Amino acid sequence: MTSVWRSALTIVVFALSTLAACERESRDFPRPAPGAEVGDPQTAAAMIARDERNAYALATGKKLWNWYNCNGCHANGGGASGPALMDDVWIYGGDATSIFQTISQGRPNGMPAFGDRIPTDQIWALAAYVRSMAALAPQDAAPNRDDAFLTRVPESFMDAQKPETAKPSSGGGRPR
Amino acid sequence: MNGIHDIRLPAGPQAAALFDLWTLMLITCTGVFVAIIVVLAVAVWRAPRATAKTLPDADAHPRKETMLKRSVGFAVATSAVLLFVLLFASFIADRAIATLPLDDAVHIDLIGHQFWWEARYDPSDPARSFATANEMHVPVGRPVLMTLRADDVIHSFWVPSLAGKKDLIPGRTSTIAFRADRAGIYRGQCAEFCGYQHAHMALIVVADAPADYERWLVVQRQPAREPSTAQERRGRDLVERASCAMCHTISGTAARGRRAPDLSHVGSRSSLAAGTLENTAASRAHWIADPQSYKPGVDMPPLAAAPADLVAISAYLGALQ
Amino acid sequence: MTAASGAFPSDAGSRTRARERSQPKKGGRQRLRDGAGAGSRAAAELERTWTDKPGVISFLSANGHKTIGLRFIVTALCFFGAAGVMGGLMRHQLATANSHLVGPDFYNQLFTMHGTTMMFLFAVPVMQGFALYLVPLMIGTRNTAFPRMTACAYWLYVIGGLLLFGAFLSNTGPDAGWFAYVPLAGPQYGIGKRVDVWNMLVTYSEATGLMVAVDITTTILKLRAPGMTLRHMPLFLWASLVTSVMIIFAMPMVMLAANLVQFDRMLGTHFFNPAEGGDALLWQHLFWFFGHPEVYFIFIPALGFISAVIPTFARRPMFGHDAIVLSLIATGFLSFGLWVHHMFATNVPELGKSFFTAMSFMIAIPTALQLFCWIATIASGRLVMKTPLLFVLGFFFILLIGGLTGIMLGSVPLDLQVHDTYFVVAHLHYVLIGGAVFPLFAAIFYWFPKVTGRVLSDRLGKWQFWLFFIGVNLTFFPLHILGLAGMPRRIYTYAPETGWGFLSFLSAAGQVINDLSMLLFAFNVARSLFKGERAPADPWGGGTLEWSVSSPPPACNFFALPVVSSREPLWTPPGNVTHVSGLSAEIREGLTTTVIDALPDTRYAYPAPEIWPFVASLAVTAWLVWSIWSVRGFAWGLILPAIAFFAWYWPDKKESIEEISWETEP
Amino acid sequence: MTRREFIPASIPAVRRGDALDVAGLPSYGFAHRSLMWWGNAGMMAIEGGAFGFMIVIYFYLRGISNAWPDGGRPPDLLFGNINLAVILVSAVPNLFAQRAAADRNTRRVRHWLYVCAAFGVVLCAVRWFEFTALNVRWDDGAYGSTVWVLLGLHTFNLVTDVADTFVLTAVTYTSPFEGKRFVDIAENCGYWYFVVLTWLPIYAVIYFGARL
Repeated sequence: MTSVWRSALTIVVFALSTLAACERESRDFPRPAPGAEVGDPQTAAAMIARDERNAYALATGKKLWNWYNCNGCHANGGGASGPALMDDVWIYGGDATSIFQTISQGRPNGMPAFGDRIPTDQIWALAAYVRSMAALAPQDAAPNRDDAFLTRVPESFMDAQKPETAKPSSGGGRPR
Repeated sequence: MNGIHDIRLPAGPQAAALFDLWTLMLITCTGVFVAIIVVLAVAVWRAPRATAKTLPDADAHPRKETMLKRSVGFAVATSAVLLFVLLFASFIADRAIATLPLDDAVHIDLIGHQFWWEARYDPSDPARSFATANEMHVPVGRPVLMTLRADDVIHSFWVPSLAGKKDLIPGRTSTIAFRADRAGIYRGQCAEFCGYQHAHMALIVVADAPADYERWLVVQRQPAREPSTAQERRGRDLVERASCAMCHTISGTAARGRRAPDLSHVGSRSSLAAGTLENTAASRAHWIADPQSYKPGVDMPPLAAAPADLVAISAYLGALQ
Repeated sequence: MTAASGAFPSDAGSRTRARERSQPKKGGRQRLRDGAGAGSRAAAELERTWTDKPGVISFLSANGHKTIGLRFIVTALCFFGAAGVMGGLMRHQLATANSHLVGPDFYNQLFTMHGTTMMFLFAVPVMQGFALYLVPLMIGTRNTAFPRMTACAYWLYVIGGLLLFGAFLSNTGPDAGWFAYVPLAGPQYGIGKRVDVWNMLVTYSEATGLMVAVDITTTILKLRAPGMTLRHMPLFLWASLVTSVMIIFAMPMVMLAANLVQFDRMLGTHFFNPAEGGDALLWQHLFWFFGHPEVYFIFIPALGFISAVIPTFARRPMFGHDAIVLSLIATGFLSFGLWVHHMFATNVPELGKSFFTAMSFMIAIPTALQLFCWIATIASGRLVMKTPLLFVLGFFFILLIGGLTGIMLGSVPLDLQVHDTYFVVAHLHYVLIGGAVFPLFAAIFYWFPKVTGRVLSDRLGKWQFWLFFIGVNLTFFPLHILGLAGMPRRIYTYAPETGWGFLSFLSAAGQVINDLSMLLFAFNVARSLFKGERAPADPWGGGTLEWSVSSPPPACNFFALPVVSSREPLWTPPGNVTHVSGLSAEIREGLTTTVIDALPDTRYAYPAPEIWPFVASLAVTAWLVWSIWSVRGFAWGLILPAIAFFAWYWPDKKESIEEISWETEP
Repeated sequence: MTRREFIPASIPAVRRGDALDVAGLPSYGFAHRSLMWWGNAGMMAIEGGAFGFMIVIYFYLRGISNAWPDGGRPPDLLFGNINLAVILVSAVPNLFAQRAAADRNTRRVRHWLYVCAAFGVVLCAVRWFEFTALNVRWDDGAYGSTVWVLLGLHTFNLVTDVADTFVLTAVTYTSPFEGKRFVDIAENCGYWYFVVLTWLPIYAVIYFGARL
């Protein structure tokens, strides 16, 4: 009968997770709002809560990542002229607020400031997606592979990165 | 944004052939339907009534049975013949559609996006090639040969008054040819479910007299018109600086995004957002300020800008004839 | 007629042989065997043997075909109600232009859930439920061949349905359409877990369908009463048989296909990814190769209902019985050659398209043949104008319209215009409501007395019929015209300039009338269950075996298995052998017969009720749910079902001892 | 298949007045006389259907792609051939096990089931190496996905039948042992033929579909 208890448990877990799913599955389409105070901790917390656990926001972030040609420098997070983002090394911090600031205000040695070019909502989505590239966002919300030539391990089954652990990882799959 | 959009109002040879086929089918099928229902009604009306207690006649009257056999056989034979006739008619219509003469056809690449149409004219010749969105002009009397591709998911090209459907499938290229024989505005709409805004993905096809068409071509091939007033100039600067330029192209300006409709001549179009809004100064401003309230799920983000700026942008875009 | 008497020699030799064989092996006590009619001691013992004990565990363990069949029917009708509510919501969203009742996100979930529920959770299960309930009664046996597997199938079906609705209520309802076209349902555009839930539901409901299909096929082929040769099989059984065999050949396809999509989403495979050598069109081929026969899984059993109701209410055997059997089989075959007519707008080769046009026209002929045979039967019969017959007449009217528009859709060029417009919506609702729901109500009114022992009110039934008939036509006929006016399917709103408002509003009004008639039906059922008039064994004067037992039937169905010598055993004088004797009354025993001419072959000990089918369904659930959330779960989760199924198979000592004492070696 | 299973259904049922006494009928029968055989046949139809569809998919994708296998090398033949040889030989002990079951000889049944189980274990091990010798990952492209799923489907059948064999072997040690369990054993052997036969086309497709 062990299997009974295990299955019952799994069903309960599923029930709970589907309730949690409300925030993973919700599609909140951005409406006009006063631009978020960058770095303001409340905003950061709110945005992370909204985007990192939200599949639609992460997918949007991934789409924008391609549209705005982040690959140009950060080739699929693998790194080229810009640093790699799939590994666990974060020069300017791997938390959402730091990433937000990196994108909006730019960083020395090449990272341009996109603050007045990209709306705040989209920057938060991008930040959330960048975190999901390193499996710092919840896996069940992270995007699956693209309908394109597969160039990297899908975010949804990347091995989780521990920002503190120092050794760079291949990302759990074969880099192409 | 309003155009003829009806299978029963054909404006081209193919739509006409299809409408004839439809009429034939309708008449035949109605006839069959009426005949069968009448027979059934008479049968029910003439048959004697009984109750559950009535003894069933286990083996019915032999003469009656042979009569029934004959009539059923006759009915089946008749329906088989009718089906064959319809099948034949269907094949004829098929040929009529397939054999559209294609000499000096207008070549257009149509690319389906979530949730808008991108049309590239003269794709083979970069010098004369240009792009427009959600509104195509075609010359009356000349065949149009369209190459269909999809950028993201499956869409379907369908202008009922001109021709049947053709799907735009990612990874595949298909073609469809049609001809408009009467000048007019024909509305089409995406016919394959493609996501949140499948409902707001209209395509306006304007059939011009050849002369008007040529005039339109000339205008479209030119780069975007320079702003004339101060307000328009302000609008252009805003467009170039703000997020618009990340996705939209306005030829001859710093806006070179490739992900959204080409706005070089947006002022000349009758509608915004794939037939969602009429193209007026006010609706442009509203759309830019809050697109998600008109098309929830569209990729266009709201532009956080002061009303005056919105008006300026709207004025500039309106001037892009 | 004399097939029975001819088949069973009565020579002394075999009698003595039989007697010494029938001696019990262990402990000399004389065994209690059936054969004596109702009221005897054996009959009482049989009832005891076949009645399930009270209590939760035995509720979860029940495997009697009447229990499971009824559970299937009731559950499916509940899903029917839920899906109907969703349909109503959609019609009211579309009743006015630019309506804001629901947004696009929720609307997409709505129509996906409506289609998925109607096809996977209502139509097929309800038909299989009727088959499970009726087949053993019609072939004269006491249970289906694999009752535990069927019980397991039921639990899978319920759990799958509940998971789907749980997901829907927590905003994880699938939103890519019941056809789940890739790439919209693929890994990139099918965002979140919504499509995963859909894939899981498909796996569930197809597994259910397949298990039940295997059960019904075996039951019909091997458990028919002695003398019920293939020629003596009632049409309903033929319909069930054809459907089950079709299911066995079509459903593996969609199960496989849904899993391939799941692999694409979960493991990063590339079946449908053009950039890596896959193909988006492949999915459409796979889905419609199943999806078109699916319509016939729903339609053919309904034809079975019609062919069961008409003879009873026309007081004569069905005219052209053999022709109908042949056309059922022909329909079954042809339905596998139609799938591309759902894909005419894609760029599949033109020649192929014409072939599929021809096939689509051809399948109309067997259906027409049946139609004419039914009309002939009615014309040459004496009619009992009760509600079931009324629903059958409504079926003729509505299905005919659906069938004729179907012919239009089968033609490539015309389909290019009306494909994916509301014309198709109208067509498919005329076919499925006319072809399945009207016969379903005919069947419910016809067999309700047999199942519950009470007759549904005929007056309320006629009211319900007329409301439903008017409502359906008012709801769905305008959609034809909307399609011609260019209204595409699956749009959540439209602009007033399109001029689609008025007809959409009519349609919404018709929907309200449908709701009324459904409420009336619910009231009728509730009322009749308590104060409906008591039903005798054969309230309609039907001719098939299920009417030979009391209403509701005893737990063992037949105190003595019948021996039949004709197609309507209750309408023809019995042969010189009327029933079977010598089966155990102490364990659940039945009789297997030969496939073609139904000669007695072996005695067969039905499995006793067990909790394991239920446990196994839980284990499978654990596996599938786990596999949605992690790749590892997909591999390791398999251990749970394995454990459950082996525990299920492991012999139970007490049961074995009992059965061995009844054993006779071949 | 044994002679015994082909004995036509003799009818020891006799008339007693208007009743048909079936008390003398056997309580189980082999081959198509047993319901288990029909259920098994149904399952084989379902799985055979799935295999067939998968092979169709393989050639459909092969037909539309311009490189097959795309980029990589075709799978190495060694383990595939070993598997083919072993699985064909395994049909022999399987046949004896089935005979023994039909003769209801528990000792011989056990003995041959052990041999079958051994073969099964060997085959599973070889199958593991086959996956490593495919020279492609399931997410390398449509080709990789197809061969992995094709091989995976057959592996699923292989593993389940081997597991069944173990369980049945264990069941032969339980007592009392009903005669109908012999039918289950015979049917399990029948299913093994299905595993063997389906391997032939799948082997051909996986190993030579990428070479032709």
